[in-house]
Amino acid sequence: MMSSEFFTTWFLPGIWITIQVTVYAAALGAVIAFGIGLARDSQFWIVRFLAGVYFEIFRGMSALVLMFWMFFALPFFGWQLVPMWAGVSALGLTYGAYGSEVVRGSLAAVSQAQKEAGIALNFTRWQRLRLIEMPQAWPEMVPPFNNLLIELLKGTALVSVITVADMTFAGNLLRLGTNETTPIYTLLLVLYFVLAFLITRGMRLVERKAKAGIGQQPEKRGGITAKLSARGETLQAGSGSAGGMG
Amino acid sequence: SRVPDEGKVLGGSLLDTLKGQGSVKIGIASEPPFGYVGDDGQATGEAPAIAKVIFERLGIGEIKPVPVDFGALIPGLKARQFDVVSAGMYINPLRCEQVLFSDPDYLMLDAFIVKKGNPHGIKRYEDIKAKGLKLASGKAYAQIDSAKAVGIGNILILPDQVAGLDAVAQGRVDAFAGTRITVSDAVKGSNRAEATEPFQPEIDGKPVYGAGGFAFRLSEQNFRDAFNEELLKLKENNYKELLEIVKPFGFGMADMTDLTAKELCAG
Amino acid sequence: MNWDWQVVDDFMPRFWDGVLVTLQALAIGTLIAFALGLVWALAQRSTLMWVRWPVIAVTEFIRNTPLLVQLFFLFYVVPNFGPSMSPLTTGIVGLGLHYSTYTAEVYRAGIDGVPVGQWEAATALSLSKGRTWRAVILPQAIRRVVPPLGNYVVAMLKDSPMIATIGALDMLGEAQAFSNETFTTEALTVVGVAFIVIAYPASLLIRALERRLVR
Amino acid sequence: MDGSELIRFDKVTKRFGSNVVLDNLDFSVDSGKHVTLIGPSGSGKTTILRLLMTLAKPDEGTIKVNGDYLTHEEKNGKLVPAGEKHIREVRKNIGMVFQQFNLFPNMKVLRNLTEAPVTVLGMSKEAAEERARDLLELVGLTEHIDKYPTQLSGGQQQRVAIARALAMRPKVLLLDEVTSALDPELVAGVLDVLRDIARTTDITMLCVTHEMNFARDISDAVLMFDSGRVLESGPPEKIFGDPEHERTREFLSAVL
Amino acid sequence: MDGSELIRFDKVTKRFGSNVVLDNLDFSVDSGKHVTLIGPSGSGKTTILRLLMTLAKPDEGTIKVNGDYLTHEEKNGKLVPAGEKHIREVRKNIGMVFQQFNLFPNMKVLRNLTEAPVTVLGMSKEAAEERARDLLELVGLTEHIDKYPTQLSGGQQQRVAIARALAMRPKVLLLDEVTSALDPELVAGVLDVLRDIARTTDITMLCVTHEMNFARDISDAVLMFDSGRVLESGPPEKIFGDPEHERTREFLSAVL
Ligand SMILES: Nc1ncnc2c1ncn2[C@@H]1O[C@H](COP(=O)(O)OP(=O)(O)OP(=O)(O)O)[C@@H](O)[C@H]1O
Ligand SMILES: Nc1ncnc2c1ncn2[C@@H]1O[C@H](COP(=O)(O)OP(=O)(O)OP(=O)(O)O)[C@@H](O)[C@H]1O
Ligand SMILES: [Mg+2]
Ligand SMILES: [Mg+2]
Repeated sequence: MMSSEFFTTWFLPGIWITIQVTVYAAALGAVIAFGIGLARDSQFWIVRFLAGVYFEIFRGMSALVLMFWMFFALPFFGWQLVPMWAGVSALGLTYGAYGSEVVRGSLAAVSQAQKEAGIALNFTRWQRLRLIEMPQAWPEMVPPFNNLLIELLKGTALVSVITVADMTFAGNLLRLGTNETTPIYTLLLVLYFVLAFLITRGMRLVERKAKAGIGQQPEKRGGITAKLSARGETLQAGSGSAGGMG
Repeated sequence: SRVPDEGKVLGGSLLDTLKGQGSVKIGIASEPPFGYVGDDGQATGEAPAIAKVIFERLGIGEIKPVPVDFGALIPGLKARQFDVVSAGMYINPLRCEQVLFSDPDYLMLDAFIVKKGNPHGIKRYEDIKAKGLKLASGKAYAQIDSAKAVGIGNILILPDQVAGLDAVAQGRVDAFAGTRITVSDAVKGSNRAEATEPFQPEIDGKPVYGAGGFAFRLSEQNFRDAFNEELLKLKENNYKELLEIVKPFGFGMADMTDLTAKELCAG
Repeated sequence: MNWDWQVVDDFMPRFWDGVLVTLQALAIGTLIAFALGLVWALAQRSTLMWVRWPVIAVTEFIRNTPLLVQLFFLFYVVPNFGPSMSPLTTGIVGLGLHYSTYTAEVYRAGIDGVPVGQWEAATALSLSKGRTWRAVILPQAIRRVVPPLGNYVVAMLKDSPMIATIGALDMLGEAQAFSNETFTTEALTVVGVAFIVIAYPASLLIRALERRLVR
Repeated sequence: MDGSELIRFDKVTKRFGSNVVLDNLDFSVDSGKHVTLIGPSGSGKTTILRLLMTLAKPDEGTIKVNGDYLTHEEKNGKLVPAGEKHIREVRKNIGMVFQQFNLFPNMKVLRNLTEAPVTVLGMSKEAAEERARDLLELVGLTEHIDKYPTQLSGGQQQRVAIARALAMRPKVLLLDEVTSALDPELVAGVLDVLRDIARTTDITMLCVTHEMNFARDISDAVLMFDSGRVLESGPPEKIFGDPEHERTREFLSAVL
Repeated sequence: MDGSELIRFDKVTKRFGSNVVLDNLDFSVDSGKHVTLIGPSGSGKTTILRLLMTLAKPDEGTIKVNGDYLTHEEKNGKLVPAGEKHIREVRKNIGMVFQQFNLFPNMKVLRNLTEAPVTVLGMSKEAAEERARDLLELVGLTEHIDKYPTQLSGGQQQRVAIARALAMRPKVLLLDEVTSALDPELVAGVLDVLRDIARTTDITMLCVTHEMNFARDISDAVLMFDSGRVLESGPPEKIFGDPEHERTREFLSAVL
């Protein structure tokens, strides 16, 4: 369906770009998720307010529109982003907003009693967060983060629209060069599915470790579908606000 | 990062920079035969072929293609994602405000992709208007303006010529407008669609020339002039060298022109 | 940078065209997603293995692959062996199909949330299968599914610009075409703001709905 | 009608995994009788009712209701597992009231009572509503006819559930600890209704309860269960007054 | 050290909404004493401990611990609400053991005991671990040092929680019904540990408990609460043997 030259010059690097965009955007998203997630419960109202505004704006924003805007409109404001970074930023900013809801929700779910036990031992706010609340909230965050990560992986296909040569972009190039569409798009879909599968398996390991870290056994879930599905809380972290990602 | 400054040397020093690094990034739009990525994964097409020869002569050995959407060519150029647009982009006054054009390396007529046998007898934009047919064209194609000028509203904008071919073959639209060669290339091997005779579009009685060239940033006048000089040499001896380069892509004597960017930019 | 209101003014007629397409895609896409999702959810509970497994596999696959590529697939590949649809129709079908796999999960959770005692009571009254579903289970499941379904409508709104890539000119498509023709960017900014302006009240609405239903 | 055998368990065994819950159980209930099942927790009382209601299937043995096999059909003289249609036919003879009421929360009280008669028995809507009104009067809830279940107290809900089961005119009414989810002060009202029904109708009742006084009041026979077997059975005076087995004595002294 | 006033409540009022839980309460505890708070449910015992632990703030009045105001600071001769820093300084004197243990499930037993001494008191890790080992020996759990809390029984968890509070070397130990979440057979072990501590250390203990025998054993004084006031107080022999108030008598006869 494609020549080996095409495969090595465009398609293989495309897979690599997709992975890179996923990783970078996930890293940015994670930083934002924790930053904004914590800020939304800050003791200072102004911090809470600004974090809330960030959350509402980026949650309401279409990642594709944001990407376009960063790519085409931002330069006119005097800033220029390399396409890949425009894509990474747009994805990171958006999914970071969803992630902040996960962080906030999981932290809020840590029992009040644990927080009080921390006060009784005279920990500072920050120490309580670092030593008690975060380690206990973390295992709760992993499954919704997995869902977000898969949504993010799917979102990376959008960068092809702003000319980042990811695997979807390579697929389009091949279509235009050869008008041979069926095999390439089928392959693309399968590849994304495989990547999603790998992410889910990876996150299961993370979850198992996280649970072991607080002395819990992870519950067993069987079947390939259970491992892959965006099931359960999802999205719907915080009654589904993060669920409304897509 | 900040948008780079518009060059410190009057008329730009990009050529020297590129010579120094020995490579140039060219923006292409995945539109056969002007510029596209072939099955072998290499950039090819009329414009990249010309670029290869000219840049070689300017002392730049390597060409790095950057394929983007047609609509992203000018923004991409301005944003320095590549150094020159090498996509056979039509030279028109509106675009001349945004970029510097080389002199055109071809002059091309428009044509349509229509259903096999051209059941509606479409020859020009006016026929489509008169018969109330449905027209499609490509995103950011210059053909859209010509079509609008004769009063065709509601043009279906498709991502590219391949989508156009499908749209016509599947009866979504009656015709897809593009350049003569885009059109004839797209229908190659199709048994459901064919290309119409090329024609010269007009707006208000004045011919609209579909002449395409290379585009440079407004600040890079020196680079453009050097390029023009080499292009002119290719056109010597009745376009001998130029013809040789572009023939494999379906271009012929009829597509050669002596018009200049200056004339085309004037409108 | 220089902001030109004149450009915004020029863009407005096309903006409204785009809004119309966006809303159209959203409305019909939602209908498809809601209806098809229910079909998936019911099929996933089928006692017949050869119904259940293929449906689970297909929905998992669709949910875990990008909508964008699915749109390309529907637009460029499907016509080779199946129906060929206009860009807008393709976009609507793509959106609806993709989101139906999410709504299927929502329905599934909603149905699982109906206490098992309700099934048993229906059996004890000899209600038929169909009647049990229609009169007992689904009416109760619906309360639980409305808020998450609403969230997915907002999510779908945010994904709707993708249909521009196959030539259905929604808000973003119009803005992009306009920007390409005029070499301006105001239109993109307008559309960006429009999304927030539409999505924020929508999510407020859903949160209010959620509070009312989940009491 | 009285006197004929309405329910017969024939060598019924039921297991959950390796846990044998009913062990080769035989017993029968005659038409029109009120039978109470007592016994320690986990002895299999609920399981018997669930088998009768076809909410669970026996692993071995057969159950007959009103002369018909419940989960089996006779075809060409052979017993084969019954089809859905046959089961629904036999099941029409049986009504059940659950510990947790299980009213349909999406229907008002009236429709809870009319839904099944109309769609299952094919009664006309008017006839069904007339009967519903009668039954609501019987359970003393006429004024709540237009409310949703959640607007009623637990005791009221349970009375509606009893009326709902009766609306299907079953031959047998199964009652599984119908008062144990209720606050103490609501128990009496429900038991009164059941006493009324036991007295005024000829419906056969199979009752699991921990309310021994109630059991003594209404029962024609009491069956004492232990570990999935009938330990002993007899009229209430006998079982409560002078039980044969030490185990029964123990159990009764613990619950009375 | 004994004898000086370590805790003083001065006209402390605490309300939740319109519910006045502590009403203008005055009382003090001397250093080294073991004081038990008793009283009916809802009388405000837990609230007192929570106020001392700064988990809640008084609406009126002041609390002094070891001579310092707990939630207030003196600035230019005026009492102003205290900053976080001041509160943490005074709070160092106080340790608390909760009814629900509240061990940190993400840390093993050893780290539950060393984390606060190291990060809050700035102890070296070695010193903290050494002390942790001593304390685990005191509560008889040396062999469980490397387990997660979820791997321990409730009684073991509570003993770890006591050790954890002691690891901070507080002057006062607050104990809120530390045995009431435990299965009966685990209670004795925990009480034994507390008796040991009361006997062998000079730590001040403020204890809410329903274990009257334990209270009688270890208390220097017993405070009987009712409706947010101290009804009476005195040595255990007095309160348990010959209470002044009818209310106390009633309460004791109900719980003993
Ligand atoms: N669905 C099931 N899966 C596995 N075991 C079950 C199931 N249902 C019942 N059991 C087991 O069957 C045994 C009998 O249960 P059953 O509910 O019939 O007892 P019971 O006599 O009604 O007790 P109780 O008085 O507590 O209601 C119990 O040991 C129970 O654990
Ligand atoms: N966070 C709170 N919000 C509202 N009311 C509260 C709160 N905490 C305690 N109360 C009320 O304060 C009163 C005293 O509660 P407290 O827990 O101090 O009683 P107690 O003496 O410890 O009772 P018990 O023996 O039941 O533990 C009660 O009426 C309780 O309802
Ligand atoms: Mg039972
Ligand atoms: Mg208390």
